[in-house]
Amino acid sequence: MTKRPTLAVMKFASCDGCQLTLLDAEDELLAVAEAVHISHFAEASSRLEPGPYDVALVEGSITTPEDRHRLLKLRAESKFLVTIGACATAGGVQALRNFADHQEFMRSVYARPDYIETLATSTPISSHVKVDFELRGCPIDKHQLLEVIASLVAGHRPRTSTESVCQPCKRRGTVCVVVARRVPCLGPVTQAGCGSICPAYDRGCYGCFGPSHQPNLPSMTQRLVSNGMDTADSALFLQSFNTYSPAFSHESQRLWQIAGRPQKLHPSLMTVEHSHSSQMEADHD
Amino acid sequence: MITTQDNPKIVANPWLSHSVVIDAIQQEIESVATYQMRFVDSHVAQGYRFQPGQFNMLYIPGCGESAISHSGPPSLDGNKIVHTIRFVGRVTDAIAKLRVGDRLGVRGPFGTAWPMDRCKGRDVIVVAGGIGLAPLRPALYSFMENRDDFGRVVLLYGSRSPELLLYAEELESWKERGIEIQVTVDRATESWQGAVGVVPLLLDRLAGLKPNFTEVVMCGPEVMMHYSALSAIKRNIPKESIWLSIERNMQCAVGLCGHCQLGPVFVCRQGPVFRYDAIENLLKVRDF
Amino acid sequence: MYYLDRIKLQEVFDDLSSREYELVGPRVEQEAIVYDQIERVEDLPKGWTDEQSPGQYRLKRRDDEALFGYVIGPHSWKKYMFPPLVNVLSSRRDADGWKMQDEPVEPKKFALIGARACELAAIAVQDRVFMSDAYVDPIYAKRREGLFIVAVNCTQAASTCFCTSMGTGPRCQSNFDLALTELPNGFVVEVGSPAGQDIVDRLGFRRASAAECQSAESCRQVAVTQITRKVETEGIRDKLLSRLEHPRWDNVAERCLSCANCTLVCPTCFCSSVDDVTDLTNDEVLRQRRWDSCFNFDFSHISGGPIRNQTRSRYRQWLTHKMASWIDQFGTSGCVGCGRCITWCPVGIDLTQEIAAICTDVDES
Amino acid sequence: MIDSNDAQRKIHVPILTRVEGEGSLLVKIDGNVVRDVQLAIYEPPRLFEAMLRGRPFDDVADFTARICGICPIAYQMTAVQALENAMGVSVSPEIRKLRRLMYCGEWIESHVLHMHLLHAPDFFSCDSGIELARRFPDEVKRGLRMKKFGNRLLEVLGGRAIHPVNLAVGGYYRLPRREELAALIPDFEWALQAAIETAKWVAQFPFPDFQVNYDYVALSHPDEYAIIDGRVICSDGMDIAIEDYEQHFVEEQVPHSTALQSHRIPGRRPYFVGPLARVNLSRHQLSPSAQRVADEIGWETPCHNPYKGIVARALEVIHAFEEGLEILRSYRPTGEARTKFEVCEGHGTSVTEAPRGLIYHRYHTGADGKIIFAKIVPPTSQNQAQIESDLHRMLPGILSSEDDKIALQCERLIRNYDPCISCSTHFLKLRIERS
Ligand SMILES: Cc1cc2nc3c(=O)[nH]c(=O)nc-3n(C[C@H](O)[C@H](O)[C@H](O)COP(=O)(O)OP(=O)(O)OC[C@H]3O[C@@H](n4cnc5c(N)ncnc54)[C@H](O)[C@@H]3O)c2cc1C
Ligand code: SF4
Ligand code: SF4
Ligand code: SF4
Repeated sequence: MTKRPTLAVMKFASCDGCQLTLLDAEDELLAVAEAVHISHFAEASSRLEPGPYDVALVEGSITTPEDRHRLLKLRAESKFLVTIGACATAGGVQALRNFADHQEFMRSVYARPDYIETLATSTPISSHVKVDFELRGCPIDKHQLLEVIASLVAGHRPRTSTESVCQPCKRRGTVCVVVARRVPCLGPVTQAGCGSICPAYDRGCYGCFGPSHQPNLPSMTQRLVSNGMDTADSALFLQSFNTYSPAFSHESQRLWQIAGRPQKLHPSLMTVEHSHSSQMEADHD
Repeated sequence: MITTQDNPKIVANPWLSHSVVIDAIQQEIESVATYQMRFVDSHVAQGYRFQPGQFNMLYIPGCGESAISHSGPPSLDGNKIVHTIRFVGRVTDAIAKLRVGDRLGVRGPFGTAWPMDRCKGRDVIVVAGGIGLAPLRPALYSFMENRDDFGRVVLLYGSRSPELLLYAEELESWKERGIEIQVTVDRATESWQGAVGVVPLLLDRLAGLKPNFTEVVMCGPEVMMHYSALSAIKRNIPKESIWLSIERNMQCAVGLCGHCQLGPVFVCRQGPVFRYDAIENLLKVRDF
Repeated sequence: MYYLDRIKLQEVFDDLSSREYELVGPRVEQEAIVYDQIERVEDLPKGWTDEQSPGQYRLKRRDDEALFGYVIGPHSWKKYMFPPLVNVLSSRRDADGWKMQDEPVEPKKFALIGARACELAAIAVQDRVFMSDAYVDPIYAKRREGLFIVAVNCTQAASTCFCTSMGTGPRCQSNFDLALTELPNGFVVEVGSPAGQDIVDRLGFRRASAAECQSAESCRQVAVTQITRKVETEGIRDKLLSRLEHPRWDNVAERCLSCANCTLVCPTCFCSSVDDVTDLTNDEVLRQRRWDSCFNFDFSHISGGPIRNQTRSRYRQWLTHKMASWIDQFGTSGCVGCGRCITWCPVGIDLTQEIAAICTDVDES
Repeated sequence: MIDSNDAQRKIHVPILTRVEGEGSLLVKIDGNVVRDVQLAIYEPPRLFEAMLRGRPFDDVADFTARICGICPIAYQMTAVQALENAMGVSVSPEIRKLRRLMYCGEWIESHVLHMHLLHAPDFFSCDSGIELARRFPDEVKRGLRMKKFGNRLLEVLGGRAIHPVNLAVGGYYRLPRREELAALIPDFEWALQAAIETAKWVAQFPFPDFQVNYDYVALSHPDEYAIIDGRVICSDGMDIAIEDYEQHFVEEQVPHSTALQSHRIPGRRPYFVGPLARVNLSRHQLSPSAQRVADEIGWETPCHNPYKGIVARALEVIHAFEEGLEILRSYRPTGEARTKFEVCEGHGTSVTEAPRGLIYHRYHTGADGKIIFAKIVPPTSQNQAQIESDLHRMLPGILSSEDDKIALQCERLIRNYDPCISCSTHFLKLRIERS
């Protein structure tokens, strides 16, 4: 076998749950430590080695100028960068601020918001640097994480399914909660990966793996509404852990418009495409 | 034409792959290489036969399978399996990392073959685009090995640019063995002396064509095949004499998984080689 | 025709269990009637029925104690012969390289309790798909071989049923060992195979009286009269295949979520994919087959991207396959009229309406 | 990273490791005097309280779980209970039992993780649990296995171990089936013995001599080892109802940190929450095996050595497996998974014992069931002031050491508290400035 790849686990704004997923792989953890060289994983080890890294697993979203700089450095040091989880992939639940009055948000939590340097937005890693692979989920799924690690160890390009949550739901024999009980469920427009847990626990999927490929959100939300949810609540339903994913963000804004309470996206994000692409170019020089 | 449908029932695990070992690797052009492999189990090797146009499923455990056509002489058994592979994604990139002596899995052969019997005694126009020359090479070898059984054999071959011409050195020797060859490229380089333009143009201009004594066999991008078929028809070649090999997603290769459907046909079983009139209408439907 | 007293149904169950059949049948779970392991008559959905319409299913109480007084639910029997997830190959790497090994196909003997006419037809369709061409799916074949089928004739129908259009029901015609028609205190039993006859003889069923046969017939007739949904099957193949650019495909694509529920609940859909599951060092690999669906974006993927890159083309693939190209491929329709895809579509798309809209003559070809 | 020159010595520990979340520590030393100790939590603020306003009440458990991936149950449980209090919902005794069981799962998962992978390495100068596993393979593997069973319990009860999905206001979305829980019994039987062995193992660790008479604060319940309800008590005699929490504790913002710090009022006194506080206050209510092992290892009560928090954790792990086992054995699904209730306007609070200590939530719901106001006080913000005070106490004694040794000592001390920094809705780096 060739040299073990070096692995770094890095964190930005997040709850630590996605990196914990690695520590929660109790049966595989010691094997992972054999298969890869863990060179930076602050949550698990005091030995923090500098880059370059073969693989960086990145958790969390970018919410402070300092984090943005840390990320740029990490990208420069990493060959293959994988975002793990909804925060890194879509901005996380904290991206709700992108649609709100940030100053007011800060004031409601901190008496002296001026002590804290923070961006008014929470943006995914891909808004700042090139991302090589995304692992969805809030939190990510252990099996998917191990699959990605195994693929990278073997030198294969990782791959995860893009099917909808409904498919594992049906394969595990769960009775559809929408059809049998009129429970609101985002399964049909959400990417699979979690194992379709929620419907198996008698509740609707809340979309923590983010939008599926080509989701038909207008049809989905029309169904939510015809099944009794009001338009504003349907918008809120899409605005959780992947609120800033393009598909959910776009549809929730449309719904707020209909509900007569249009939300304002933070001005800096209006041009995000711009800064995004120029950023990627900068990184590739 | 042989289809697996004509065979007696096979109640064996269709997924069972056999170990092969790589004996030689020849880098052809950028991102394309030819592999020569042999079944590790000598019984399997001796019992293995294929027809030009048929394909194997190559398997890298832990990564996946890819459908790859035979590109070697059809006289060979399972001690010398030849595949020319373009590296385009997960599985083929993993194949690219293999070295002589490494092992992988192979199951096959699957699918229909080029109409070699029908070609006997007739002229044959071989139309190839890019990597599409690989699946046609076994047929070309057959023509050369049994040169007297066939009439005029013309190869019309196009690629995007001169560096991307597959089997460039071999082409010269084929000429010596009685194959007329015309080559065209989409984009010429300074040193390029040959034709520039798309393959169908070569067919439009081909001299001495005897429409009723000709079979056309083609493989390449679907658009290229579409226009080449139109050119052939314009030149009065009957649809029943036009053959093409097409690509679809394949998982099982034996008609059980559903992936390769093109309307009513299973490409793995009734194809990949089809007579043009059998799928003409299907290919015209966008996204079908 | 024989007659089986309701209290003696358990004897049939016990007899089958004693001959190593795993009994699977209807039971109430997750607010629906699903198919799962059963042991006793008490496990059956006594006194329950279902009410179905596009995108909606409700479990309801009956005013009697019927055991089979429901129509069909979200599950289909295909999960037993064509498991949702199954290992097909294992590979192991040693110093020499890879060794691939067959995954042993476990022989399974299932007794299906309560299969309906449309479901028997669906099993026949899958028999054709999996066992009648050059390559036979060994997993399906092994599990199919071991089946014992206790069918039940429908005595009511759901609003979503259209078996009469598809010529598959509601009366069970063949493909069963025993077929029951439920009466208030027992069942009129029809024998469909030597194995069925054997059990009748062994347990000493008595002959059914003419009156019993008569009331069974009138119960079955109720189902026939309740079926209102229709598909015009005359010429359907040509009609659909000549309307591949019909505007209705765009219209349905606006509603369809491409979620694949319809294909997974369908008792005849057979598409699958295989994937590898590995250990971390990639030395032990299991190849697994899972139910897949033509509604998946990746389903038709080739290196240049998916062939069917839009919901419009995926829905079209599904419907034309079911109703048209299936006929070319297997000599039968791929639809048996069970209506599951109508009920279990989260947005209530009804294929009978789509067919009607597409096949009524706006001939654009 | 160490920069020293004669005039001024600065020590940074840019990232405090083996804690969940990220933070840093700045120590300013003037000659031989410790001028300032600042535990800076620079976990980027995620503003949960603000995000919750205007959301349907059912979102709260799902959202607050995302504050911390290590102890999501603590957040979820406190949230649903506070909301139940706000809307006047009571849950059945069966549900309450299941909730204690679920919390046991989180204690196990979190404690065992901290003990084996984060804390124990300190006692053997290892960098990580993985390195420790080379030295103590059997012990670490045993720990991982116990942790797995804690997680498995969470998976059964919650669908997954991190951000589980099953807890609801009024109970659960779905009750587990009896077989699902019963299947865990053999594993828990093994784990109870394993936990006992583990406690005996950690009890022999080389503990530094460091004694502080803290104000221990924890929940207390008349009939059981308090986890999800009871009264808030302190070793100094304070005994208050949960509703009165905010009258006795105040959260303050400090310039150097994004986490708020809690103090007791009056007097701005720091206080100590977590396993050590709980065991000190309620040892007599630990499960029989936990009490027996405490006796066997000669555990003194109260114990004033924060380094021995790892032993308190070990005792609680025994308790959690033992109580868990009892519930697993007796469980029969009965009644509704979720009590029916009317959504209404109301104010409600709840306190529970997160693995690392007291956690407090307060909500105001509107008549439409939307959240009008939310307040969350996580354990780490409560211990933060105490940690700073400990450092003040420890530093003068070790000032003569090399800076990197000091840094190491400080980090060790902080790790005693198992600070979960992401949950201070909030990151640690150590910097020592000498002038
Ligand atoms: C009958 C047949 C013969 C072929 N012969 C050759 C050949 O001789 N030489 C050659 O280089 N290529 C050939 N191909 C194409 C080759 O199969 C694909 O390029 C290859 O499967 C791509 O797989 P990948 O994992 O590297 O790419 P990815 O894009 O990563 O593919 C992902 C998955 O999609 C599927 N897939 C992708 N592309 C195709 C495709 N074109 N056909 C079927 N499934 C696909 C596979 O399941 C693959 O595992 C042939 C295809 C067919 C159908
Ligand atoms: S419950 Fe949700 S995820 Fe499952 S099939 Fe229904 S809509 Fe899809
Ligand atoms: S297509 Fe629909 S109605 Fe027809 S068999 Fe399938 S699920 Fe039943
Ligand atoms: S027809 Fe209905 S069930 Fe089928 S993919 Fe479309 S939305 Fe899903």
